[in-house]
Amino acid sequence: MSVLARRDRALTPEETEALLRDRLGDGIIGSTLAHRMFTVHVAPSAWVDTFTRCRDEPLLDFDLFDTLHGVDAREDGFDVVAILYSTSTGNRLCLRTRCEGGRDTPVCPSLNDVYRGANWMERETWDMFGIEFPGHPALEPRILTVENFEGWPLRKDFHLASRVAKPWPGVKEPAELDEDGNVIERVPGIGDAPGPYVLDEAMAAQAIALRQVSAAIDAAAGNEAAVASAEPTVSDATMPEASAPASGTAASTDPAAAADAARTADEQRRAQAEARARKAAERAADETPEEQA
Amino acid sequence: MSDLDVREQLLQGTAPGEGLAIELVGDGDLVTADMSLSIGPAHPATHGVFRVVFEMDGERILRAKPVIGYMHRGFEKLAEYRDYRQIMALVNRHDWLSGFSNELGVALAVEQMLEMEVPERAQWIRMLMAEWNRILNHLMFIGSFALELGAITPMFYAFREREDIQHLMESATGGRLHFTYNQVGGVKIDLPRGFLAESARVSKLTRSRMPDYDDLVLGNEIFRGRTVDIGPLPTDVALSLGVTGPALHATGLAEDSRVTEPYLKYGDIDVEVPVGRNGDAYDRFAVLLGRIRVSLDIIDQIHDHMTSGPVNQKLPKMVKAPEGATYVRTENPLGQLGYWLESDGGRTPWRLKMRTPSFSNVQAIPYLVQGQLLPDAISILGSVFFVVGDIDR
Amino acid sequence: MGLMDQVELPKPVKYVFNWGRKYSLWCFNFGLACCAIEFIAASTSRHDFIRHGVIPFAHGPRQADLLVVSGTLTDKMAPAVKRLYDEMPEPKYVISFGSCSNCGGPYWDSYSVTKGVDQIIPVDVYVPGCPPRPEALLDGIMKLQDRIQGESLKDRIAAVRRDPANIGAEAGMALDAQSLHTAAPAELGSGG
Amino acid sequence: MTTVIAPVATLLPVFAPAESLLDTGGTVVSLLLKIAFITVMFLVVPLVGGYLEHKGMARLQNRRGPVEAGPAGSLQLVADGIKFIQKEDIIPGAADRKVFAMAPAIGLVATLLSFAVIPLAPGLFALDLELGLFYVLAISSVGVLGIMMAGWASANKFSLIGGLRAAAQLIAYELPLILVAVAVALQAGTLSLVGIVEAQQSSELFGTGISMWYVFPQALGFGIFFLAALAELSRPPFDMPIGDSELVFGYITEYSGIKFAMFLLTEYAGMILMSGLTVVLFLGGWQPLPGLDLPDGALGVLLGAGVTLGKIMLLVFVMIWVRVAYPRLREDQLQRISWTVLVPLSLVNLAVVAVGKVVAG
Amino acid sequence: MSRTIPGTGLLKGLAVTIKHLGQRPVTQMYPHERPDLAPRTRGVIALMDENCTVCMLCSRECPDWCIYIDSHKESVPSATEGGRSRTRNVLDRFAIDFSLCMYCGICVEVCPFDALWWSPEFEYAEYSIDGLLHEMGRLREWADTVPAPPMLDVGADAPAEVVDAIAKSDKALLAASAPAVGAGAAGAAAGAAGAGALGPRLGLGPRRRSPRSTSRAARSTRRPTTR
Repeated sequence: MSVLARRDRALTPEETEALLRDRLGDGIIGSTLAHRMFTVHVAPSAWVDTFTRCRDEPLLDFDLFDTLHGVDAREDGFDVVAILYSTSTGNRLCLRTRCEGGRDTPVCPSLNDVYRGANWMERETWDMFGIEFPGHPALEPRILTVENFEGWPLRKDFHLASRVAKPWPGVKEPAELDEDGNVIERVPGIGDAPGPYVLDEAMAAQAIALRQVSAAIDAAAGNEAAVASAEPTVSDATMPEASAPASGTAASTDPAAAADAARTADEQRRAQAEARARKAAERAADETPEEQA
Repeated sequence: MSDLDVREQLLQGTAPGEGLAIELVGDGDLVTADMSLSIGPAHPATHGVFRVVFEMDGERILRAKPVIGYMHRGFEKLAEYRDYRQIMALVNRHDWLSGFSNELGVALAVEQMLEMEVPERAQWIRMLMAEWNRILNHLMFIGSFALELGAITPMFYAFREREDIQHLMESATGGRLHFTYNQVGGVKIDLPRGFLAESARVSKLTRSRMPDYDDLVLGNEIFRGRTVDIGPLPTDVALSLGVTGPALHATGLAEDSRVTEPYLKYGDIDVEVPVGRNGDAYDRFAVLLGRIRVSLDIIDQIHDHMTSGPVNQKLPKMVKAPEGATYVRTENPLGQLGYWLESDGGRTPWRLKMRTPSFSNVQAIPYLVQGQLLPDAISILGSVFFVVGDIDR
Repeated sequence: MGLMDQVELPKPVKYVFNWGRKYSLWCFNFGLACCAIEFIAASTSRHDFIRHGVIPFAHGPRQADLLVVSGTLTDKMAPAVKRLYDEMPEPKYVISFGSCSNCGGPYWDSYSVTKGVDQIIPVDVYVPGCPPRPEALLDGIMKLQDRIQGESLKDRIAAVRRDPANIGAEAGMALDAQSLHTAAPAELGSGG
Repeated sequence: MTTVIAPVATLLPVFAPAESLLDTGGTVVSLLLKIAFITVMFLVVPLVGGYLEHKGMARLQNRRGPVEAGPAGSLQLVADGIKFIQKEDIIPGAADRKVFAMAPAIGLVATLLSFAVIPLAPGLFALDLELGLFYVLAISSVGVLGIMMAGWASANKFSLIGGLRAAAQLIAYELPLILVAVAVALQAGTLSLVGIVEAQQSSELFGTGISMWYVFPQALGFGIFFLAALAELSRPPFDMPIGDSELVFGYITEYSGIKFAMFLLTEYAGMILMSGLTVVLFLGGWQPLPGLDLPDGALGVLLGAGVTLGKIMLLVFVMIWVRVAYPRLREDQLQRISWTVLVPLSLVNLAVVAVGKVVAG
Repeated sequence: MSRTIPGTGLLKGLAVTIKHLGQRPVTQMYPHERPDLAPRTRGVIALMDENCTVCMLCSRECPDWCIYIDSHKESVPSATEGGRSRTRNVLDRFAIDFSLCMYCGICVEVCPFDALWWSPEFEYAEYSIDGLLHEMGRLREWADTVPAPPMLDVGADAPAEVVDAIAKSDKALLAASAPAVGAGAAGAAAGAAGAGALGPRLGLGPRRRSPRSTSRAARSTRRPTTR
């Protein structure tokens, strides 16, 4: 079969949606055509036979299975997006469905026996989002992350530990000099929220959770005073090395150095986390463009 | 043969270089022993950290189970913490043999969402750099596929060509492997003086050295013996797996998004797609060599079409993609690279999915390796061109 | 190997032994990511680090004494690196090639990347760059060769016996002091 | 019964071993001289061969090869040797200790002993055995044992496969090697290597007075012998046992330090041995050119040695050239070439030589 | 097995390799022969600390968070007496952690005062990782090795400053040469015409570039200021 053989008889997006709607009835919820991409929203119940229909209909003939991936849809759970392409008609169709089971047990039927390519894609979506695919032969073991990795990385409530542990170098405001020229030690103020990006309250929650961990380490490691210099200068170069291990990853730094780093990073973390939450709210309020000299 | 799932747990526990995991099976009179051999994760045959566990009967392979994820760096999560300029710097590190083409995809996706019109000269420069990048990628795979089969020299000749091209691209972009030369509105800075003349010279030099590879590798009887009819891939299986690029062209289907969905200025020049017959290792290699010649022809056409004018669009202080989602597909050297970008209007993307060609191409390996001999399996592994960073992202 | 770490070799013998180790670095290319391409470029015709005695044919860790870690080290790959490092016979050296293996580089905040290979194995020379040029690797190798020339095998192996984890750092301190004042005598007819 | 044999015995010329220069002086002195000769042939010449391999492969690949170690990189292999002495000697836990330790020695000793009969110049050889050729082929086939022992003892899957492959390959290529050697012995009429070289010198080409090297009448035999020699040494394109891209390093995967150096030395010395054998059997040994004879006396011996070593280095270069240019043959192709191509061809070659011998005799 | 005579493929392979025996090796003898590096090569980042006004943009934009800047405020007495004294940021510490840096060039690009430059130097491998944290002094040393940026390609667009400077000078020229003509409208028309007339010579379309945005190309043609 040569490429684009039936380009002239390719269906327009409206015709495709009409064809699918009459084949699947209420399985098709709706469709959007934006940014040169035609998306059809499918009910999870009709997910599998939509794909069988797309593959087998002579008019549609979507034979190339492009991709399948998950998207975090904030409170109402997760979406699964798949993209098909037809080598004969040159059409591309994006199918999107909302997984049942909300945020804690998202479930989406598996396409493994419709397209061979879906096998690994679904394993990766499970590895990244924790979306179950009943009917998939072998979701275990995790395809990309370490076998014993806890947490689903691409969920929005999974936060990157290094960004929490390391204070952001960009936050250092110029220090004032008193009259005889030595630097006034500046108490870290509200504005020291690290990161130009809006990190939400969940970040603060995770910081508090981490604090329980470091408190436990504190108790275990005896009571020498935590040398928390207000302005960590040289140490932050080595800080990333001893960054607090992300939830559960087996970054095999020796425990003593990790505990120590966790304790010295403890004060900044607590200050930053609360500051961040307030700063986020404040910034969202006035949305003034942050001008710089 | 007795049931296979008994052997399933056999495959679980094998770490590289473990002792013999022999389990006596077989119902007939001759009691045979199946051995599971783990190739990788740090094995000279695989380019980088890609592990395959073969379940073998003698030297014949019954089943293969690729184990990936050794190079998973979590790009999609990092992309959600970076603005588009910083993503441009990080995205070329995934398929490290086609750095420029990776950046190009992200730039096109954001420009498509912003409906931003890129100056014509920038489009021609982008095409020129993408084609040079394709030649760099293919030269590397000529060397490494020949190395898989035991021929050392093609790698040395291929890298001699690569050094000339890398020097050329470094004079314009500043980098040898990761160029960071793309920008949302075009390219960062214009070409240095004398670049086009140097590009023509290097193109002529590379074209004059291509016959070396035909004589040294393609025509060699031992190479033919090792690759003809090894691991044939039918077209429908390839499409269902999502295999694209040289592996798909070798099966006989000329699906190349520079031809079917021309982006940039590929519509104005003619792009020929070399095609194989039965998709075996030999055809994949022949298609690779053919694609280098096609890219050289395209580069010569670009030299004639190059126009003058600005090379980038004036950008606002902070590039923000509007609400909504888009999908852009470009023809990467290894296959078709798709970017699914969903943005919530902020400065960082809400979700950036990278549909990489190697991830789908590698899914074809268990199908191809079934029932082959071990040396053939290594030859197939070498002939399905993949980059591990592209698989694991 | 038996007596190597008890007796201090006489000066000329030590010089010849160091010279031998310096110009015969069988290199195991632990190519992980993009830096591996620059490492291969350093071993091919244009830069050809065989000129300095670094032979890239060591296919297994057993035959190698220089491990060049080039590329991103992920947590899933870390045990394999540790195992390969332990498999290498003793007078072994490690070059950390590129920002990813120095301390995580562009993936400093990733959840699956080990921040620097020196968390797992002792590193002798850090080559900066992302990816560093092949000439930077040659520069790193020459710096390593200067250190080997001025090194005492006894201290190195004794240090390994004491604490296998950080031989690089400790030996490093001991060496800088030593290699400073014993200026390396002219090599045996270098160049050619 | 014995009467039948007797006439045959009288037909054979009484074998008088040529006396070697090294036999001068008492038995102890000549013994030391012979040992020195073999040690030089076994240690120094392979190092020159190894250096030629480094530099030759480099030049063929458009690069420069070792430069820093010693003048023009000549001491590279010496540096390797010094380093291998200092390496830690690791024996894997699961390995079969004694067999693991003995394996490299067997290959080494087999090659070492074979150098006893290789003549470099008219008087310059350690021993002139009547069954020289038979002795060399018998001893060099012992090397297979060493490889199989290494493959088994390392308790590593890759080594096991490498060892099995080596066994199959070496046995398969032993046969054509021997058949072609027999054809040469047939034409020369003697099994002594010195005798073969002299036979090549004395035989002339259809009465034109130019001595006929056996490479001309037995060109087919020469080709087969060279290919079989490559396979014996597991050199590319027959290097399946050390197939590095599949089996990491084949049967040598677990070896390190001095044991690995012994395997390396065995390979280089084997290259010199097989090239030397080819030179003696086909390329007229120490004779500079087919018609030209060596001046006698000390100068002749020196020139003869130089010519033989030159021819050996030429053949080593061809081995390197083949290694650079070709990919690796697959296991079954390897076996098919030996059993279905080389063995029949060597039989044909033997028949042709036999007929030639009778016709010309 | 192939259309041609079986042996020729093997012989051609030998011919190709032996051909290279005659050619000169392409090896670059690194320690003795220095590589010829292109001016834009990203080797190391150099700092001209006179230009730095501690705007912290580079440290904020760096994706790897590897630029550490300390500074303090100083009040500067005003030049004219009686004028208001202004406070100025003085740079105390500017360190780049090259073991973390990914050499992406965002800091060099984003710096509005051209304090950061690329230098193609690459020989700074270290025995310990702390050596890779280059302080201000070390970065200042690199500044001496910064090459002049290359001339742009012929077809390239002229940098914005050059365009504005020429436009301004033409306007002044026109104003001087034809003062009698009606000031307002003509001046504007002349200015537009001037710019228009000017355009094709410089390959510049009628578009007007806002002078404030110093495009990357312009800045790269300005050599680093005082040594």
